[in-house]
Amino acid sequence: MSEPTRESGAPLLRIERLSLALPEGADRLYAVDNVSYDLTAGEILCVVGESGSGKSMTANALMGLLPSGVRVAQGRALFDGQDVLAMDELSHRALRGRRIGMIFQEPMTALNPLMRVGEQIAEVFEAHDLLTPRARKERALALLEEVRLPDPTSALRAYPFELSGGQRQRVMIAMALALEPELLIADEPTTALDVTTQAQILHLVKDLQARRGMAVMFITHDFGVVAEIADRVCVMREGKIVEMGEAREVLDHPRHDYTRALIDAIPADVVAAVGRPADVLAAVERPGGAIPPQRDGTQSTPLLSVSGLDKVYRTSGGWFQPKREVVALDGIGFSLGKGETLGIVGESGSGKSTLGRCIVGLNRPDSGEIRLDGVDLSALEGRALRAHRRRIQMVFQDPYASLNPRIRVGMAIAQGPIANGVPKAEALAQARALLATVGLDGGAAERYPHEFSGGQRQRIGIARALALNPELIVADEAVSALDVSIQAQVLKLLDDLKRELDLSLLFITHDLRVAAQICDRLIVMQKGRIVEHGSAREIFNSPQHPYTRELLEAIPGRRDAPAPVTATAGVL
Amino acid sequence: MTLLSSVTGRLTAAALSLAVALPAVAQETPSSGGVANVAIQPEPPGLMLPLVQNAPTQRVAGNIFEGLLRYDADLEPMPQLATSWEISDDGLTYTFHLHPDVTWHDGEAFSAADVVFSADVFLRETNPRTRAILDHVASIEAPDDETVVFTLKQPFPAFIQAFEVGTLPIVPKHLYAGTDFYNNPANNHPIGTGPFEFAKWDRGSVIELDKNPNYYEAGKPYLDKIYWHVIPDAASRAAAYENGTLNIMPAGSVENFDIPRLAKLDGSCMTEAGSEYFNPFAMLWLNNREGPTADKRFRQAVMYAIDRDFAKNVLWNGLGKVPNGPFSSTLAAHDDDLQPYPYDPDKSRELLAEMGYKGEPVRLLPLPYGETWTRWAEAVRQNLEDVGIDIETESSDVAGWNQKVSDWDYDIAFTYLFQYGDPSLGIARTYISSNIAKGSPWNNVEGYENPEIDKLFAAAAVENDPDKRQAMYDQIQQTLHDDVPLAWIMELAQPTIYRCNVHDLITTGIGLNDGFKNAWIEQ
Amino acid sequence: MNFFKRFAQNRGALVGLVILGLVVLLALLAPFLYPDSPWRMVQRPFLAPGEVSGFWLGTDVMGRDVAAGLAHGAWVSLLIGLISTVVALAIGVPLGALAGYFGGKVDDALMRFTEFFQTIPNFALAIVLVAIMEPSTFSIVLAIAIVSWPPVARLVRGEFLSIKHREYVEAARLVGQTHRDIIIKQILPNTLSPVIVLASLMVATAILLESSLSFLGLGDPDTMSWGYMIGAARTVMRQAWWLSVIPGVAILLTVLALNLVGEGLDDALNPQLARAR
Amino acid sequence: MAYVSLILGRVGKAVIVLLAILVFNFFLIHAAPGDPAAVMAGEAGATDQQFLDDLRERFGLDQPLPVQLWRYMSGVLQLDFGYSYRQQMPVLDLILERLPATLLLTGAAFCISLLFGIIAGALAAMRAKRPSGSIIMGLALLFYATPLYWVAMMAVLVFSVTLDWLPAYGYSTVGADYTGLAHVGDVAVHLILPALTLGLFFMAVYTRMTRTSMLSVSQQDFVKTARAKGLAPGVIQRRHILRNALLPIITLAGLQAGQMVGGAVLTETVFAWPGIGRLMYEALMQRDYNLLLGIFFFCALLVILFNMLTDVIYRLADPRIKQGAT
Repeated sequence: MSEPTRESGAPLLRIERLSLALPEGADRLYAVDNVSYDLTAGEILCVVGESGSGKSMTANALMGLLPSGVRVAQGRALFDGQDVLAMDELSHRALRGRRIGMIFQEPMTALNPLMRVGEQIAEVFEAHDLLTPRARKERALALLEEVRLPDPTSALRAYPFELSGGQRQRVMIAMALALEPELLIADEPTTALDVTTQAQILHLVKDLQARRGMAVMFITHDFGVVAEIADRVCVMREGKIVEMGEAREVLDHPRHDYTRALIDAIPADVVAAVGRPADVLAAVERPGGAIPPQRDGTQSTPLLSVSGLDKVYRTSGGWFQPKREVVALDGIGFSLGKGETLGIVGESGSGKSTLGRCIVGLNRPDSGEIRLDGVDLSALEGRALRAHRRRIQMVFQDPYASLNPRIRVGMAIAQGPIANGVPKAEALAQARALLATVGLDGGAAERYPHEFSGGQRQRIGIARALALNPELIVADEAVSALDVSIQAQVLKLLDDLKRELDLSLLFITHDLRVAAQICDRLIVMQKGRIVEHGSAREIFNSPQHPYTRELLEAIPGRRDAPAPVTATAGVL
Repeated sequence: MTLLSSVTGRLTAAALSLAVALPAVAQETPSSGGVANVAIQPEPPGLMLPLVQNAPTQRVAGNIFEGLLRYDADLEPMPQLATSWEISDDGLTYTFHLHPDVTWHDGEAFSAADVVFSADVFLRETNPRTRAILDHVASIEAPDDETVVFTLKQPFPAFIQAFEVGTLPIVPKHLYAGTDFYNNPANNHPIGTGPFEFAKWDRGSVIELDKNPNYYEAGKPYLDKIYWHVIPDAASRAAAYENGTLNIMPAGSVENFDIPRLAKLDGSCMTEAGSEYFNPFAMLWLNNREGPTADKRFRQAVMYAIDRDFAKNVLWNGLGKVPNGPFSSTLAAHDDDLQPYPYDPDKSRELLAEMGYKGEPVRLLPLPYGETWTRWAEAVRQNLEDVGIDIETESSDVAGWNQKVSDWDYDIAFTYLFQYGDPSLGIARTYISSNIAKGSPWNNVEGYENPEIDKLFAAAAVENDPDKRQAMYDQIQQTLHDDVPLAWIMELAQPTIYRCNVHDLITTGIGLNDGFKNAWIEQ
Repeated sequence: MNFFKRFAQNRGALVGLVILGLVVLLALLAPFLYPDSPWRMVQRPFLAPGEVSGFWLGTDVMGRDVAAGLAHGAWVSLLIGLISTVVALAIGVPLGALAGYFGGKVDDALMRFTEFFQTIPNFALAIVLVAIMEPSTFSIVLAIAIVSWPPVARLVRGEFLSIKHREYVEAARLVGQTHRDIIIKQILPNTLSPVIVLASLMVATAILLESSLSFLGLGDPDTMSWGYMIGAARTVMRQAWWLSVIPGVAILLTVLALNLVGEGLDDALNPQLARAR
Repeated sequence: MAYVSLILGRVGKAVIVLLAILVFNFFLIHAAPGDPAAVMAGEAGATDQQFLDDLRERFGLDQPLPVQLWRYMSGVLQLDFGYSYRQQMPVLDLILERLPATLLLTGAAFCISLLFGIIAGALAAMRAKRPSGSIIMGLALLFYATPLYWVAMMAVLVFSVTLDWLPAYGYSTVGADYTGLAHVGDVAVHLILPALTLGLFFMAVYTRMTRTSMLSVSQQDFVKTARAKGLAPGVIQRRHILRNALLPIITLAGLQAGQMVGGAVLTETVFAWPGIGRLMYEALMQRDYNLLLGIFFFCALLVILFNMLTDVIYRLADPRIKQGAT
């Protein structure tokens, strides 16, 4: 165990001309192409990029976690002067956990489901032959306290599934910090979390880093997060570094177009962004698109009105396990006018998706009314229901799961009309036209979904929803799974289509920033109830409910809320 | 002894007679002690011989129960429970004098009352074969404790053949009189007078018999114990004999293909003796009622088509005998002059052409008694297909076979029947028209009706004059030979394989079923 | 395209495919190579392989040509394996699909039914069925199918349960496709790859099961199958080893090949796992 | 309290399945050609109508089928499984006499196959890319593909007849009358060949399954976590991968343990093991309806018990289920 001998000021980590080769047949040669950067002690470096940019690969290489098939083609990664990539397994293992800690994106799967939390933390000491079993336990408890887990004593004895996502991520952090490593690698540690939790975790990381003086390599796709914690930023795209520099510098004066696009996609000030998707897009696409007129939803005739909607999920328990009940909807009521966009915002478990599913008819509410043009849908059956159902269509969250991998895109779109009696040839022709409408060429109809990117698939999903000429589209987290730059494009498409076709839009999202860009009115949900309801502008400017305020404050990158003007405001 | 140990699978008739003469040749004095380990397959359903007539039951329980008589290789009566007997000149009265010092295994004394109870009450109720024989009997009486008198309705010369242990086992009256025979607790622990007592039965594994210390024949039995090993797989039985676990393998314990090999092992002996009384006779039921088999020419064609010598040599390792007609060659009434049907496929085809057989499918039902029988059915099928008969094999288990044969639902079916030492006991039943009835696989299943044959069998059975009787039997054999009511394919050999240090294992014509009272093991 | 490439990269799967191809070829060519009935007794019994020219695999207990039996047996064994698998799929796939798709009471009822068949020990049930229907190719195929469909139903049900909540299925529901169309067009094609893998293994199991039944004497007496050959040779194993070894090896190779192909299919159809191998 | 009612519900379902199995098999068996009376008459070598009628009356077979079913089922509901026609003993006695042998055989085979299968599978997974891993998988495939009875025959030939190391058949040495430890040893020696033969196939199954399962678990995120901690590969394999990989194997093993009991017919036949599988085959052949139904009942009961046991073990192994999470 050599004590760090590096002279002060020398970087803790130095990546030199690193290239990681992808296996044959991949879409490009290198996952990481000739990348160099430094990281000094006490510094937080954010590695930013969209999916496929290779941003996590370097970290994985450092930890010896490269997926099979990916290999180091050239370069070095000097940690404290030693090339980690050239190390033998034993010395590398001694480094992992001890001097370099790592936390991962998915707190749900990153912990062994069969081991108690305490054991998993103690394992870190065991791996490096430190402490007695008893002392390990004590340290584990101390660590859980340090990461501010509520009731650390019982958490020690808990299994991972008994903890929430945020709590698990805290456990992960405790584990990574157990041996006080000099370098902490955090690979998208907040992406899978709710905003409020994300804010807490970011705060925790920053706090711990400051107290311990570690170096942190923070990998993210979100410039909001960058703004929140980074000292320095390294922006990656397709395996290459496009821009690197001090965080404030990059945020304020991005030199590269790509960086700018990423930053622009995230409105630093949601209030300023309200109802301005076209503005947002201006940075990504060609400038254009009129500023939408301010509309007030209450003025239009209600297309959809919902009242007294209740829904409780009951699990019927096997033998030994009791029945469980989860209240998903509790007395929900609202209305949606023609041509209006209503946002439903809430964190996971708020019941927002259940609401959407009830409205399209995928779930049946326990009680309450859903009226479309005055007709109560929940009272309809069979043919009549089907006839009404086509008037409400849905755009789904996951662009990968929402298209049948074995059905050609054209057919996928034409299926609806065919099922409703349109002749096949006609339906297919119509599908081609719709593909053009959503910005894809007609040849796309003959291809299978896997040949398209996520954003393109989401366009196909929108085309499919449009095929039946619906009056209302329910978009359930329709852009959440997309990269930020793509998000903006899809949002714009939705907004344009809505206007062209005079559609109503029910936009369900967990992301206030997204909601801000497209919604006329907002509903904020928490635990199955509507806690706040009003025009987007009202809600962002003067949130009434504490929960809404909490949500708003948690938005990363929103500095010193509610003060609206910051340095970044200028670019918007 | 040494002669026998060199005997191979191809035992000839000469060797057979040597084997029978074995007790006379043996010079050594029997010594007591030793254990017999015998294969038994299938596991008997029960050991109460008078109730259960199954072959393995007879084999095991023949040591526990006894009949009044035994029979030598020429089927002449020998004393057992009866020390002597007289038959009146008119053939109507049979008087038996019983052994005076016999006790049951539970210590009770044996007496003539037990014999009367067994024959007149017990067996009449429970045993169909004995019941048929006892139909000839008008009365059974015990003038004193050591004498039993059977009075017949008319002369029935074959009656003296009916006193072996399997046909007329003596049951303890003191345990069974007045009870429900089938649910008597004694059934699970049978009490007899025989040389061995029931000791233990681990179902699925082994049946244990102990020496009867109070046996009335002084010094006998010699063996201390008999273990009957239940091993369902023939190859496993062979392996057990080879490694010395078993020392006696009754006929049927191993597949025929394995017999020569086992007989050739060091210290291994084989004998065909002991099958004289039962003399199993393999045949093909040919359904005389319908289909091509109803035509006599077709049935003859079958006889010509089947290569019986091939079956004997290949399937039965040369053991057994190709019969010349319906009577087994060991029977006194056998007509030696009858010429067997030769293997002559051309003649067979001729007959088929003559009758106008057009290739109608004919069903063949094999006997589900193991590999040899399956192979035999395959060979017969091939023989018949070679002459142009279209055969469909119908496979079935024992129950299905029974059902089909009993219900006459077959065209050609394999079977074998015991001869029981006399044509009137073992043969007439398959040819006389009064015996045509559904429900039994052992009667006139083929549906052969010939009034002349009916008359001849009836007359021969009660004919006291041997010459006249023989004349009738000759005529029967000739007629049946021409009519081919069924196809006689083989007189089966019953080879017993045993370690050569076991002596006097088989001393009667009933073979292993007669108990091991004389058997001893050279120490 | 990708699928074949991935399959071809798996050496084991290729070897399996080659063996399987040879067996199929043998089965197809049997009537031409050995036009005579394989039951015909053509030479002295118990000829060792190569002892007499023209009988390169020797003769059996009754002087029948082992090579002829092997060739005709290939046909029978493969056919029984294939047909019983097809029948089992025909029972299991619809049941599993309906149970998984409709869930609730339908699922409950169908799964009780499936459980019922799984509660009776397979081999015992197969024996009883064959014994009751009397051994014939038909009864053997049916019995094998009846005991082997429950895993199919369970697999398909599981796949349906997971796929029916996929968004594309829900999209199909929203556009008003009928249940039948959703089951057949949307979900079923996406369950096929695990079913195909399972089916390839089921063919192998069926061949083994048939041979076990034959061993117990419950084979079709009119067809020469490999199981029959082993069963018939069992009693003469000591005198003529080749009689049980040759068909034994034939079964082993075929089952082996089917398994290799199955694994290859599994790898090729589930590329995610394949990479780990 | 909720648990009690859940268990009761489960038991109730099991009882219904068991009764359904009895009814199903009742009709199945009666559909077979021939009846026990015919079989017994056939074996007697001589018979007449009176004999058959007597037998059928005694067995109650002269009654219409529904009456027979009613009588049988009402007996079963009072736990009376009737008399074996053929063996003239109560069915329950016969089965209970044979059951221990079967449980011993299948239990031993099960443990052997599970233990060695998992070890071999784990080794193969850890050496997935090395020749030794391929060899293990090759062997597993070989055992998987070899007919069981063929292995049994060869094993007897080699180890009993040729080498004379192990007894060829049976449950214990006949006539030895060992007691105490000697008896245990004797039975154990007899157990080796049949248990190995029976276990071999399942061992291959578990080997393959363990390997696949481990390879798929090794892709999961928490394995990355474990590596990031700096844990040694052996610890990761054992503590993290294997433990999680065993969960699906528990399910499979539970299913198969039940199946093994009734599936040991071939092994029991070749090795003359006095178990229930053989008894079943014999009862079937002899149309011993009551006995056969009784055996089916007990086999099904064992399957159900094993399934319940599996559930319990699964619950112990996987904390998520115990607490009602998914």
